Amino acid sequence: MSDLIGVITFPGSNGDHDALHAISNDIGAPARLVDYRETDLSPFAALIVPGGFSYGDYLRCGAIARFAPIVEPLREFAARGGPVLGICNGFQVLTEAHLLPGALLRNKTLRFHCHWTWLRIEQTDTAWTGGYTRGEIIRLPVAHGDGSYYADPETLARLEDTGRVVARYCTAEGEITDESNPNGSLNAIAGVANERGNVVGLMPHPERATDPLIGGDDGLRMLRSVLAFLPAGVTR
Amino acid sequence: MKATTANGAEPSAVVWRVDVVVMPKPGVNDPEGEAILGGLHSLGYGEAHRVRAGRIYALEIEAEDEASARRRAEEMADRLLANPVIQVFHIQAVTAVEGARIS
Amino acid sequence: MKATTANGAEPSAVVWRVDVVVMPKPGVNDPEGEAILGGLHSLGYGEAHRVRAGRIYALEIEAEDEASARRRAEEMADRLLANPVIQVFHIQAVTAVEGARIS
Amino acid sequence: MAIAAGAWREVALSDAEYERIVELLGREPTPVELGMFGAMWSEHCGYKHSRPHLKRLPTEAPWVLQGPGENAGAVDIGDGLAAVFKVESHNHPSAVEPYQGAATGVGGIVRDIFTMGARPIALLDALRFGPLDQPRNRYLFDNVVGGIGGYGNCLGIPTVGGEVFFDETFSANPLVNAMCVGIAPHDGIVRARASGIGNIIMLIGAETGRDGLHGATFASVEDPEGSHRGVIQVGNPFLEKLLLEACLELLQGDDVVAMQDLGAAGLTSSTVECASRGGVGVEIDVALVPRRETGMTPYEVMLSESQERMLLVVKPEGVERVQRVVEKWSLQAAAIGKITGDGMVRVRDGEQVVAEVPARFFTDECPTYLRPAAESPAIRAARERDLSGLPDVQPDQVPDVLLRLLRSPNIGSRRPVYERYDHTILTNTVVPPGAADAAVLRIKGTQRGIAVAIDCNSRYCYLDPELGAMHAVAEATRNVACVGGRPLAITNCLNFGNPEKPAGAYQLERAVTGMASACRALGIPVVSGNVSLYNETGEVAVMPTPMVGAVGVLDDVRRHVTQRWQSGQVVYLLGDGAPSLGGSEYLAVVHGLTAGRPPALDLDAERSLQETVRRGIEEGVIAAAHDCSAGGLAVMLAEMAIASGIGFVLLEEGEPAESGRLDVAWFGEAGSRIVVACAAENAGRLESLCAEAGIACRRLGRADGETIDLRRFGSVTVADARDAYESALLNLS
Ligand SMILES: Nc1ncnc2c1ncn2[C@@H]1O[C@H](COP(=O)(O)OP(=O)(O)O)[C@@H](O)[C@H]1O
Ligand SMILES: [Mg+2]
Repeated sequence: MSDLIGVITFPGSNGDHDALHAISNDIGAPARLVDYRETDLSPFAALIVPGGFSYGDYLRCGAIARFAPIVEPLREFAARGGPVLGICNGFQVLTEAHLLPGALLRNKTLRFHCHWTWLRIEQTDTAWTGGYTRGEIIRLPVAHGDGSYYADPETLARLEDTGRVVARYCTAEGEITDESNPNGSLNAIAGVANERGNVVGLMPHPERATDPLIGGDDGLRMLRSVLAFLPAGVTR
Repeated sequence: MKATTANGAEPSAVVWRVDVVVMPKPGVNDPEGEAILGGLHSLGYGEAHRVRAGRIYALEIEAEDEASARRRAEEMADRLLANPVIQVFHIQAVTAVEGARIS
Repeated sequence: MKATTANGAEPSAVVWRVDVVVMPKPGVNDPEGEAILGGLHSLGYGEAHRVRAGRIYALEIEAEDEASARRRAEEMADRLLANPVIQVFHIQAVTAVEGARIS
Repeated sequence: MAIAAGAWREVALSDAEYERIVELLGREPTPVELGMFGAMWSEHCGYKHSRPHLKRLPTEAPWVLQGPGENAGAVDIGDGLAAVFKVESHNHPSAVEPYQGAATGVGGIVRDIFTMGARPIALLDALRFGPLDQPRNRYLFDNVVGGIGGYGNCLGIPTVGGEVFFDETFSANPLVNAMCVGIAPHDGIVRARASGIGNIIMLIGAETGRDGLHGATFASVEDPEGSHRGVIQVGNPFLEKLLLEACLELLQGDDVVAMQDLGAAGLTSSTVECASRGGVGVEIDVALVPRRETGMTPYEVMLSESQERMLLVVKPEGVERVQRVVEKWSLQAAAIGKITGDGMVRVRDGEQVVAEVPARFFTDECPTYLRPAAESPAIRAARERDLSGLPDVQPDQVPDVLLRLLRSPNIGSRRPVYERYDHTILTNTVVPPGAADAAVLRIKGTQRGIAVAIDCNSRYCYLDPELGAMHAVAEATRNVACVGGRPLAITNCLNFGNPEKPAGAYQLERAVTGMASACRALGIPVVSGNVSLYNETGEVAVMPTPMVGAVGVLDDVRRHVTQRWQSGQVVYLLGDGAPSLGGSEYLAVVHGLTAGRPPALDLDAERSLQETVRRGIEEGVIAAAHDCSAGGLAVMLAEMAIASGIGFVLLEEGEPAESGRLDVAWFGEAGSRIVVACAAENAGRLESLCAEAGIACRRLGRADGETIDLRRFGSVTVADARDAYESALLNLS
């Protein structure tokens, strides 16, 4: 079975090379970039929709990318249980494509924010968070202008009730406060999963936290989680 | 895909300008509107009570008649211009364009 | 500065909704409009020729009459909402509001 | 078509310059030619007033791979790699439309780097505004920062450093300088020299609109609002990202002979520069240029400054590959002309020739001027002002003054700026903004890193432009040394007022003199730069600001330090630069004065200080370092305590001498001083390193606790210091 991880490049993606480097260099798994016009995803065991400004983030973040040729095959890949991780802009693309619920609104400050942030892992029963323990506090950087998670009240309740909130912004001690929520996300949500747990979207950047030299390596385990998940996870 | 293009248009086709307005859904946070309201207040416009900030897209569409221009624009808005999770849209105006240039 | 405020309003004051449209000036590059046009084309809407992307602000303003609501909104647009170097604005509509809530 | 009398003045050419053009051509220019001369002979493109000075800067060193003259400079950083870098101003456009002005400034400098075949890996920005109590200045500041972030973040290039300074002289003329650093293999560096008669000229990227007509011209006169008359450029970083990737891919083959970005004066300057650098001619047809708008004249097409465009010179057999690559990146390419052997720049509009001028007329024949220079008497008086009569601070006032300085917008935390910039993308940022005097980036695939910093103390340059420029070079390179980098070269941006006035001419002349002598003394070449003059409105010129961007290398990137110390470490002050109140932030904040003689600078001492600190870091002896700059010693100690979350305890031997002034001792500024911390067991080694190099090394105290404890001068808790420091730039808009 293939263990190749694909990193999708849309026009304007700029986190694609970082994700590729993190996987192939830092965790040593086979990976390659996948052009947004490719439609055969059968070579891949898992897919990452990376960060960036697909189509310039004009209109709405992720809105135009959602109609790229690769998105239908991606949908089928996810429907078969294939692991998909959307990071930052990738998370926005997945919500626009309705692979994940909700939407990402402008940050409450109306400004772009880049800094390291604490996160509490809320759900380890997904393809991408199996390597953490529930309630664990990790540190990853954020870098976005539109990261305020929104879902209507029913959807939000459903997400909470079914344990689909994957991570929340928190303080170093793990508390959820207004100050530790950098963008005004509802319930301090930093990431969510689909029902099956194979599709995860996250605003912070695990692929930028892969070496203490650049500030931390808490992101490595997210990428390694999927490797552990793969043998059992993919059905095709 | 529809065959009609600028070049391959049928003789009867006309260019229409359709203004599509996209607003935040009631209940969805609108930090931009709030910031503008704050700005207006600090400029001394105490009479401003509320601001909602939306988008307007002026589309130039080739279509046979007004009704079909409107219908196509609605479809575009529904599929691309607005995200129903957070936004509502409406067609503000449809007008025939001469020389097909808008600003 | 006008004295009328939400609290100190004269009895005759009414709330008006004024829609202000801000568009890129003719000739000014509009990358957002271009990106949307590209998106529409890739969705198969070849009949779309051009898109200009603008903003619309729905303001709720307390004012004595329609004319003064419009005048004040024009002033606000001129001072805050539009940047005359790259944008033009116009008042799209002025309507009286009951209950003073817009969406 | 004949040229109406005086029409040349509309393109900012003097009567004499017009006569010279007629003489060169042996006829009247056509309207298109006149517009092209206006742009090419502007200060912005032609360096009329600065070229004679720039010749005086040292540009050579064994590690220089490319000096000034190309789109950017390049130095060897080892492992077969080059750092390619340059700084550029976008002052005038930013004064008119701050967001787009700053954004397109970033776009322009990034194009300069990838045009050289280098992948951009870092941005820095150096900014000047008027005081933030004026709403207009807040608006400019907020939007300039927004524009830099908006463009750089979208491109995916981290903005890792910069500086901001506020002074009334920048109210009418803010300064926006952006620097970009890229990495290329030595043999991947491309030059913008057209060659190969019959080769095809292609234009790729954005369509051409009426944006920024006359931008180069109006950046070269004392009338920033003049650029209002054209259509303001609105940048499209998304398009630039595609252009960047397409260009770097195109340069992998050998069929692209030269590449030149379109910046100021658009097609005019790109074709002229490509031709004159290569000693060939070019012939283009404006009718073949893809347009965004209808009804554009050849004149408008030639002078448009539409962003995100690139000119390529391609071998005929390569045209097809270019088309393929460009389409892959969703861009368009148009063949618009060819290289000729006659040295002419020939512009056609279909069949009609609308301009035909030898390329060298635009470049080599551009007049240069050395205007009479004289120092402003008012500035001389300010410098010579006697400061000895000012009341000194009392020992118990030190904590309050310290907090006031930490709260100053010129000293306090820049977090509200750099957090609006993506500084983690590309995963190379080892030392991020706010952590040290310079940023450090790893170079993937090697053990190495680079350190980058940008600096200039405008106030020093105002009071003494020669000394101030020396300080700028010394501070930028010292900042690189403070993280463990070996400074290799600098780039510079000369931001000045009107060079046609004696006071402006004096400042420019003196500053270049100072920059040149500092570079020589420190062994640092200038490899690229930019000039922005006429930053002057009415009688108010900006403080002269010869901005210096420095790049250095770390052979082992793991051997770097920040300004964070650990509990128990010993804190030293290295270097014996004599502190002075002249031009200090203390004088401005506490006494409201811009006056006095800036601190003297001993460049030999500076050089050995930098080398000693760098060695100390490399050997693992020095654990933290911070350049002692604006705010003086007390502020530096506080900044290190704030960064570490660990206080400081002054030792008795660290106390200032009883005899001297306290304000000078605690808040006076000097060059050639670095505060360092080292583990107690390394203290002996540090002292002997310094002794060997003849560097003064004074033990000040120890890192410890939760307060900055200055003994008989009182104390401040780290928490209070942090609150003051973090509040300086908050609540801006
Ligand atoms: N405009 C800016 N953009 C990005 N980083 C900045 C900017 N201004 C300051 N910084 C960063 O903030 C930190 C402190 O800056 P500065 O006050 O200039 O320090 P110093 O006085 O030590 O040179 C540095 O890391 C610097 O790179
Ligand atoms: Mg500095």
